Amino acid sequence: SEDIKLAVTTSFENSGLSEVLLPAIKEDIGLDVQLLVVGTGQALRLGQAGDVDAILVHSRAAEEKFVEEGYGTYRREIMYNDFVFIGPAADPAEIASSSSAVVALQKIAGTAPPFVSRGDDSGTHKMELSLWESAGLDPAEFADWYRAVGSGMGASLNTAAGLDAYILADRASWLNFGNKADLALLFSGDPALFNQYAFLAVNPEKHPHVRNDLAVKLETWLTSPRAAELINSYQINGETLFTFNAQPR
Amino acid sequence: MTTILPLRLEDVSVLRKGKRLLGPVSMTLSEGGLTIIVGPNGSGKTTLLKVMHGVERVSAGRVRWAVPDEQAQHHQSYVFQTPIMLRRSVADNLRYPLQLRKTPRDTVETCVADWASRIGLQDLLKLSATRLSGGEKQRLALARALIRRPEVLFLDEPCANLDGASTRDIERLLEEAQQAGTRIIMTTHDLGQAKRLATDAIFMLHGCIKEAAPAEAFFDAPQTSELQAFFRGDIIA
Amino acid sequence: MTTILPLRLEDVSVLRKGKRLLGPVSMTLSEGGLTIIVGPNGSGKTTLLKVMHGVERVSAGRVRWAVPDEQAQHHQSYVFQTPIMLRRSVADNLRYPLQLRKTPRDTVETCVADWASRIGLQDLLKLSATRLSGGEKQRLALARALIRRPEVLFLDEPCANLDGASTRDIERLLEEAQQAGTRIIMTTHDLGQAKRLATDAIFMLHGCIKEAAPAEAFFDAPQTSELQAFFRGDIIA
Amino acid sequence: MSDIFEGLSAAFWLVVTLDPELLQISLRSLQVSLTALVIACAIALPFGTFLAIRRFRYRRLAISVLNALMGLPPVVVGLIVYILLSRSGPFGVLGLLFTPTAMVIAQVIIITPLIASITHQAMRELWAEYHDLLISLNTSAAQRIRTLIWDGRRNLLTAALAGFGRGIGEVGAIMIVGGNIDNATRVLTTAIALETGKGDFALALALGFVLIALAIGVNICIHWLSRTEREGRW
Amino acid sequence: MSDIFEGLSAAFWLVVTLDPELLQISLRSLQVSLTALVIACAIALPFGTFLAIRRFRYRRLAISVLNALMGLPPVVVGLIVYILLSRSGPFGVLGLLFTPTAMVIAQVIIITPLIASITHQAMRELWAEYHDLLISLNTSAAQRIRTLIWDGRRNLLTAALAGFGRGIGEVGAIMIVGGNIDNATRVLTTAIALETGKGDFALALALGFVLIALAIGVNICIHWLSRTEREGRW
Ligand SMILES: Nc1ncnc2c1ncn2[C@@H]1O[C@H](COP(=O)(O)OP(=O)(O)OP(=O)(O)O)[C@@H](O)[C@H]1O
Ligand SMILES: Nc1ncnc2c1ncn2[C@@H]1O[C@H](COP(=O)(O)OP(=O)(O)OP(=O)(O)O)[C@@H](O)[C@H]1O
Ligand SMILES: [Mg+2]
Ligand SMILES: [Mg+2]
Repeated sequence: SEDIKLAVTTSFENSGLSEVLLPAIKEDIGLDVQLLVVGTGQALRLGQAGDVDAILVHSRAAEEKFVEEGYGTYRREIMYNDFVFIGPAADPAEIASSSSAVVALQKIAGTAPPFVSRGDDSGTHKMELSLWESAGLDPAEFADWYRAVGSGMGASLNTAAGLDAYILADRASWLNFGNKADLALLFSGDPALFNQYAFLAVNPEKHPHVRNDLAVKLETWLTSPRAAELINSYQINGETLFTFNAQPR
Repeated sequence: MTTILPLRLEDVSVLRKGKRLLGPVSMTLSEGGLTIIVGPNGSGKTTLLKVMHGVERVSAGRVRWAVPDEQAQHHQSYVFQTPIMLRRSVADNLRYPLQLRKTPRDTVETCVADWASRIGLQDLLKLSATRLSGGEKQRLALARALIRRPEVLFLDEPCANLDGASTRDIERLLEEAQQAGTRIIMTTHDLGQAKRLATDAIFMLHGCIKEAAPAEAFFDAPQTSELQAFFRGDIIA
Repeated sequence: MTTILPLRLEDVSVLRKGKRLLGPVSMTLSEGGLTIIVGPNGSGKTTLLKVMHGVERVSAGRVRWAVPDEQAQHHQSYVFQTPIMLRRSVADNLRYPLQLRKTPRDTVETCVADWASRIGLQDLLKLSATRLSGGEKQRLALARALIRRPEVLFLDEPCANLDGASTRDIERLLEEAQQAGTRIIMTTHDLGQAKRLATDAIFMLHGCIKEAAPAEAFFDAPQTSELQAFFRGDIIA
Repeated sequence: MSDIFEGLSAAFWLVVTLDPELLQISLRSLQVSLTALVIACAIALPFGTFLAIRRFRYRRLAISVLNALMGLPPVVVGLIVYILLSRSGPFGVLGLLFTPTAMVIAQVIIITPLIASITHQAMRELWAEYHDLLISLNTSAAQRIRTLIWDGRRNLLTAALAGFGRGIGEVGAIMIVGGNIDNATRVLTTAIALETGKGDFALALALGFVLIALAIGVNICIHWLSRTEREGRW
Repeated sequence: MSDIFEGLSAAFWLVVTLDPELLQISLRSLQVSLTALVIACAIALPFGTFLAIRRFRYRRLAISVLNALMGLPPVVVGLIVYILLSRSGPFGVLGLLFTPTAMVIAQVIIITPLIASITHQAMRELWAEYHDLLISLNTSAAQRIRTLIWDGRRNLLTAALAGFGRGIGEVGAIMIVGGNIDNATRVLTTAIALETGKGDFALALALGFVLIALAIGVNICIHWLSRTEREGRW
C-alpha cells in the first residue's frame, strides 16, 4: 500500500474522527494516511515546505492565503462542526442563557471569571478573536482573568479544567476530551460558531516530489458518499460531531 | 596509660576471593611499649594493622578492645603506607581531625602551627597537600595522626620515603609520644630502625604471626628458622 | 651502548606559583654507569628526574637528548616514587607497554611470564594491580619499566617499601640491566644502597645540584659542608 | 534554511532592542530553572554522596532505579504533578497549579535523579581515595558526606550544570503544570513551542538562540567563578 | 488522584495482555533511543576523554560550551533538524523527515553533549592518576583515549545511562522531526503527549509507567551485565 502524509490540526485529531476514517480509507482505496498532528500555522508551514502531501485545517483566511501564494492548488471544503463555550458547571457568568455568542462573551467580560484563550493563532483562536471583535471588545485590554495559554486544543482544555475557566472549544474536541473535571458545555448553536474544515493538496508544481496523485485520490474519497456517511454518523455519547458538506465538483 | 587497651584478636582471618590474606591470628596487645611488625612483602603486615584499627573487615574471628568499638575508635590514629592526602592545603589537612572534634578555632590554629613546625612543613602550609614530595606527605600524615593525641597509634612504614635526618626526627617524635603514653604499633622494613625503637616485635609470614617476642629476644635469639632466614635477608615471600 | 645519550640539561629551572622547585641546573649525563641522586626530602630529586624524563614541564632552560625527543622517549622508562598502577590485573599491567608497541601475542605472553617470575609475582598475575601490597606494587612497576628494555632507566626510590630480600633481588636485576647496557639514574634514601650501586652520585639541596662526583670521591671525600652534614644525618631540608 | 538565518537575525534584534517581553520570559526561565537547580542540588548532592559511601542491602537496586529515573519522561512528571496539584487533587487547596512554583516542583523532580546519579558517580572515585582515612578518623556519615562534597566540588560542577541544562531546556512538564500562560507562566521553552506550533519558525529559532546564549552565559559565569578558585588539578 | 491508580492498573493490563500496539511503539522507542545512544557514545566518549587529556588554548571555553550545550532545548534541536531535513532544506532530497532516522539524528544531537560532559568529568580524575605513567610510556593520543575509556568504563556507565534516559524520555524534538505518525514514528513519549492532549490521563499515565518500567529494565540489565564483571572497587 502507499503512504500519504496529511498535516492536521490538534482539534481534528482530538475529535477522534480520524480513528474512524483512516481504517476505512485504507480499506477502500488502500491508502495509508500518515497524520501529522500540529498547530494550524505549523500545518501550513509543512505544506509550504512540501513536507506533507496535503493538509486539513480550519482557518479560512490562512487557507486562502496558502492557495493564493501558490502552495496549494485549491481549497476543498469537506465538513464542519461548531464551536462551543465550555465553562464551570456553576456558570458564574450565566452565559448558558445567552441569546448569541457575542452576548455570551460580553457577559464573560462583564463578570471577568477566568477565561482561557488558545492564544496560538490556530483556527479556534482566530474564531475567538473575531467573536471578541464582534462583541466590541479587545482581549489586549483584559486584565488577569484572560489567560492566553498558547497551546493546542487538548492542552488548553487541560488548563481550563485546572483553572475552572471558560474556554472556546470545538465540539468534537470537547466531547472526546477525557479530563472534563468541573467543566460543562454551556453555550452552543449560534451560527456564528460554525467551523469549516477544508482539504488542501500541496501544489505539485512547487514541489514535484509530493504525491499529488494520492492527495487527489484521498480528496476524492473524502468527498465521496462513503465518507459522508462515516462523518455524519460519527457520534460520541449519542451526539453527532461533524456535518459533511463537500460540494461535488 | 591508655584506657582502651588491651586489644584482643581472637582467631581473626581475612579472606578475599577465597584467598587467605591473614591466617587465623590470635594475639593480645596490652598497654605500654612499642611493637614492631616485620615480615617480607605481602606477608600481611598492612592487613593485620588495618584489622586491628578496624578499617579492614574481618572474615572470621573477633577484634575486641577493652571499651566499645565506637569509643575505642576515638582514641586511635593510623598512618597509611601510601599517605592519603585530603585534596586541601597542608594546613587544612592538619586542621581536619581537630575540626571533626569541634575544637575551638584558636586551639586549632595553635596546634596546627605547632605541628607544622615540628615536622618541618611550616613554609608549605598553604600548598595543596597533593603536591607535596613523597617524604613531605609522609611527615604530614604522621602529624595529622598525632594531632589527635591518640592513645594507640598505628604506623605503616612511616619512614619509607624519609631522608636520614627526617627519619631521626620522626623517631624522636615517636619516642616523645610513647613517653606521653601513646601505644605505638608499627611496621618497617628498616631492621636498624626496628631494633632502635622496638620494645617487642612480631614476625609475619604468609599472613600468620610466626614469632612474637620482646625486642631483645626477638633480635638476638630468633627462634624460628624463617625469622633467622629473614634476618639474613633470605626470605622472599 | 645507548644511542640516545648524552642528555644535556642547560640552565633548567622549574617554577610553580612563583616558587622555584628546581634551581638552574646544568649537567650532562653521558653513557655508561649508574647515577645515584641523594638529598633531603623536598630537595627536588623527583622533580629533576621527571624533568630529565620529560614528564615535568620546564619553566626555563633546555633538555636535550642526542636524538629528537620523540625518538628518545621511546627508549626510556621511569618508575615513579608512588607506583602508578593501571586499574587492571597484574598481568595486564605487564602486558600494557608491550601491547603499545604492537608486540606479537606470544612474545608478550612469554615476556610477561618471564618477568612475573623474576619479580616473584607469578602467583598474583590475575589479581587487580591496585590491590597489591606496597612492596608488590613497587616490584611490578619496576618490571613494567624493564619489560620495555629501555636504554635509559629512571628510578625514584624503587626500594622504599621493599623487604631486605626483595631489595637484594632488585639490586641484582638492576646490575643485570646495567650490564646489558641500560643507563640507570635513581634516587634513594638508603645510603648503603647508594654506595653499593653507584658509579657516580649527585647531591641535591633546595632544588640545586650541590655536589656531583664519581661514587668513590662522593662518598669517601665529600667536598661541600652540606653533603658532609647530610652524611652525618644532620640536614633537614 | 533561510529560517535559520532569519532566526539568528531576529534573535539579534530581540536582544539588542531589549524586547521587554523577551526579557520577562527569559528572566522567568532563569528564575524557575535556577530555583529548581538549587533545590535539586540540596537534595541530590547529599543523597548521591550517601549512595557512594554507604553499602546497604539494596544499594545496587537503588542505584539502578536512580539511573532509570534519569529517564523519567517529563510529560509524565508534568501529568502527575498536574494531577496532584489540580483542584480535585490532594494538594489542590494550595492553589499552586499554573504558577511558577508548580513549574519548579516539576523541574526538581526531573533533574534531581540526574544530579544524584552524576554525583554518585563522581563521589565513588573520591570515596575510594578517602575511604580508609575517613573511617580511620572515625567520622560520622554526615561528616563524610560534607567532606566529600567539599573536596569534590569541582567534580560536582558537571552534575549541577547537567541538571541546569536539562531544566532550562525542558518543555513537556512545565507546559502541563505551568500552562504557558502569557504574562504568568510563559518561559522561553514554552514560548518556543508556541511559535513552532504557529509555524513562525524564525521567531521560535530566535527564542531558541536566546535560550542557548543564556545557557552558555550561565556556564561561562560559573566556570569563570570556579576559575577564580585555585587553578590546576585540584 | 484516582487517575494515577487507574493509570497503574491500565498499565498493568496493557502489559499483561501484551497489547500489540504498545509492543510496537515500545520497541520503536527502544530502537530509536538505543541507536541514538550508540552513535552518541561513539562520538562523545572519545571526545570527552580527549577534552580531559588535551590542554589547548580554548579548552576552558570548549568545556563551557559543551556544558552549555547540555541545555540545548529539544524543541530547538527538533526545529533545526526539521529545517535541514525538510524538502526545501539542504538535505531534503534524502527524504529522511518523519522517519525514525530523523528522530535518531535529533536525539544524537541532544544527548551527545550530555554524555561528553559527564565523560569529561569522569575521565579528568582518571587522567590525573594515569597522566605521568601514560606520558612516560610515550603513548599516542589515541592510545591514551583508548586506555582511559577502557579502564574507566565503569565510570562511563553513568554517562551512557544519563544519555539514554534523556533520549528515551524526550518528546519535544522527536515530535517535530518524527511527526508522531501512527504505525511509523509514534513512540512512547509522543503517544503520551497525544493522550494527554486528549485528556485521557489514565492511558497517558499507563504509557508513562510502561516507559519508566522499560527504563528501569534497561538499567537493571546493564547493571547486571556490568556486575558479572569483576565486583568491587574496580
Ligand atoms: N582482594 C585481594 N585478593 C587477593 N589477594 C589480595 C587482595 N588484597 C590483597 N591481597 C594480597 O594480600 C597480601 C597481603 O598484603 P599486605 O598489604 O597486608 O602485605 P604487607 O605485609 O603489608 O606487604 P608490604 O611489605 O609490601 O607492604 C598481598 O600479597 C596482596 O597481594
Ligand atoms: N605546585 C607546587 N607549588 C609549590 N611547591 C611545590 C609544587 N609542587 C611541588 N612543590 C614542592 O617542590 C619540592 C620538591 O619536590 P620533589 O618531589 O622534587 O622532592 P624530592 O627531592 O623528590 O623529595 P622526597 O625525597 O620527599 O621525595 C617539594 O618541597 C614540594 O613541596
Ligand atoms: Mg604493607
Ligand atoms: Mg621524591
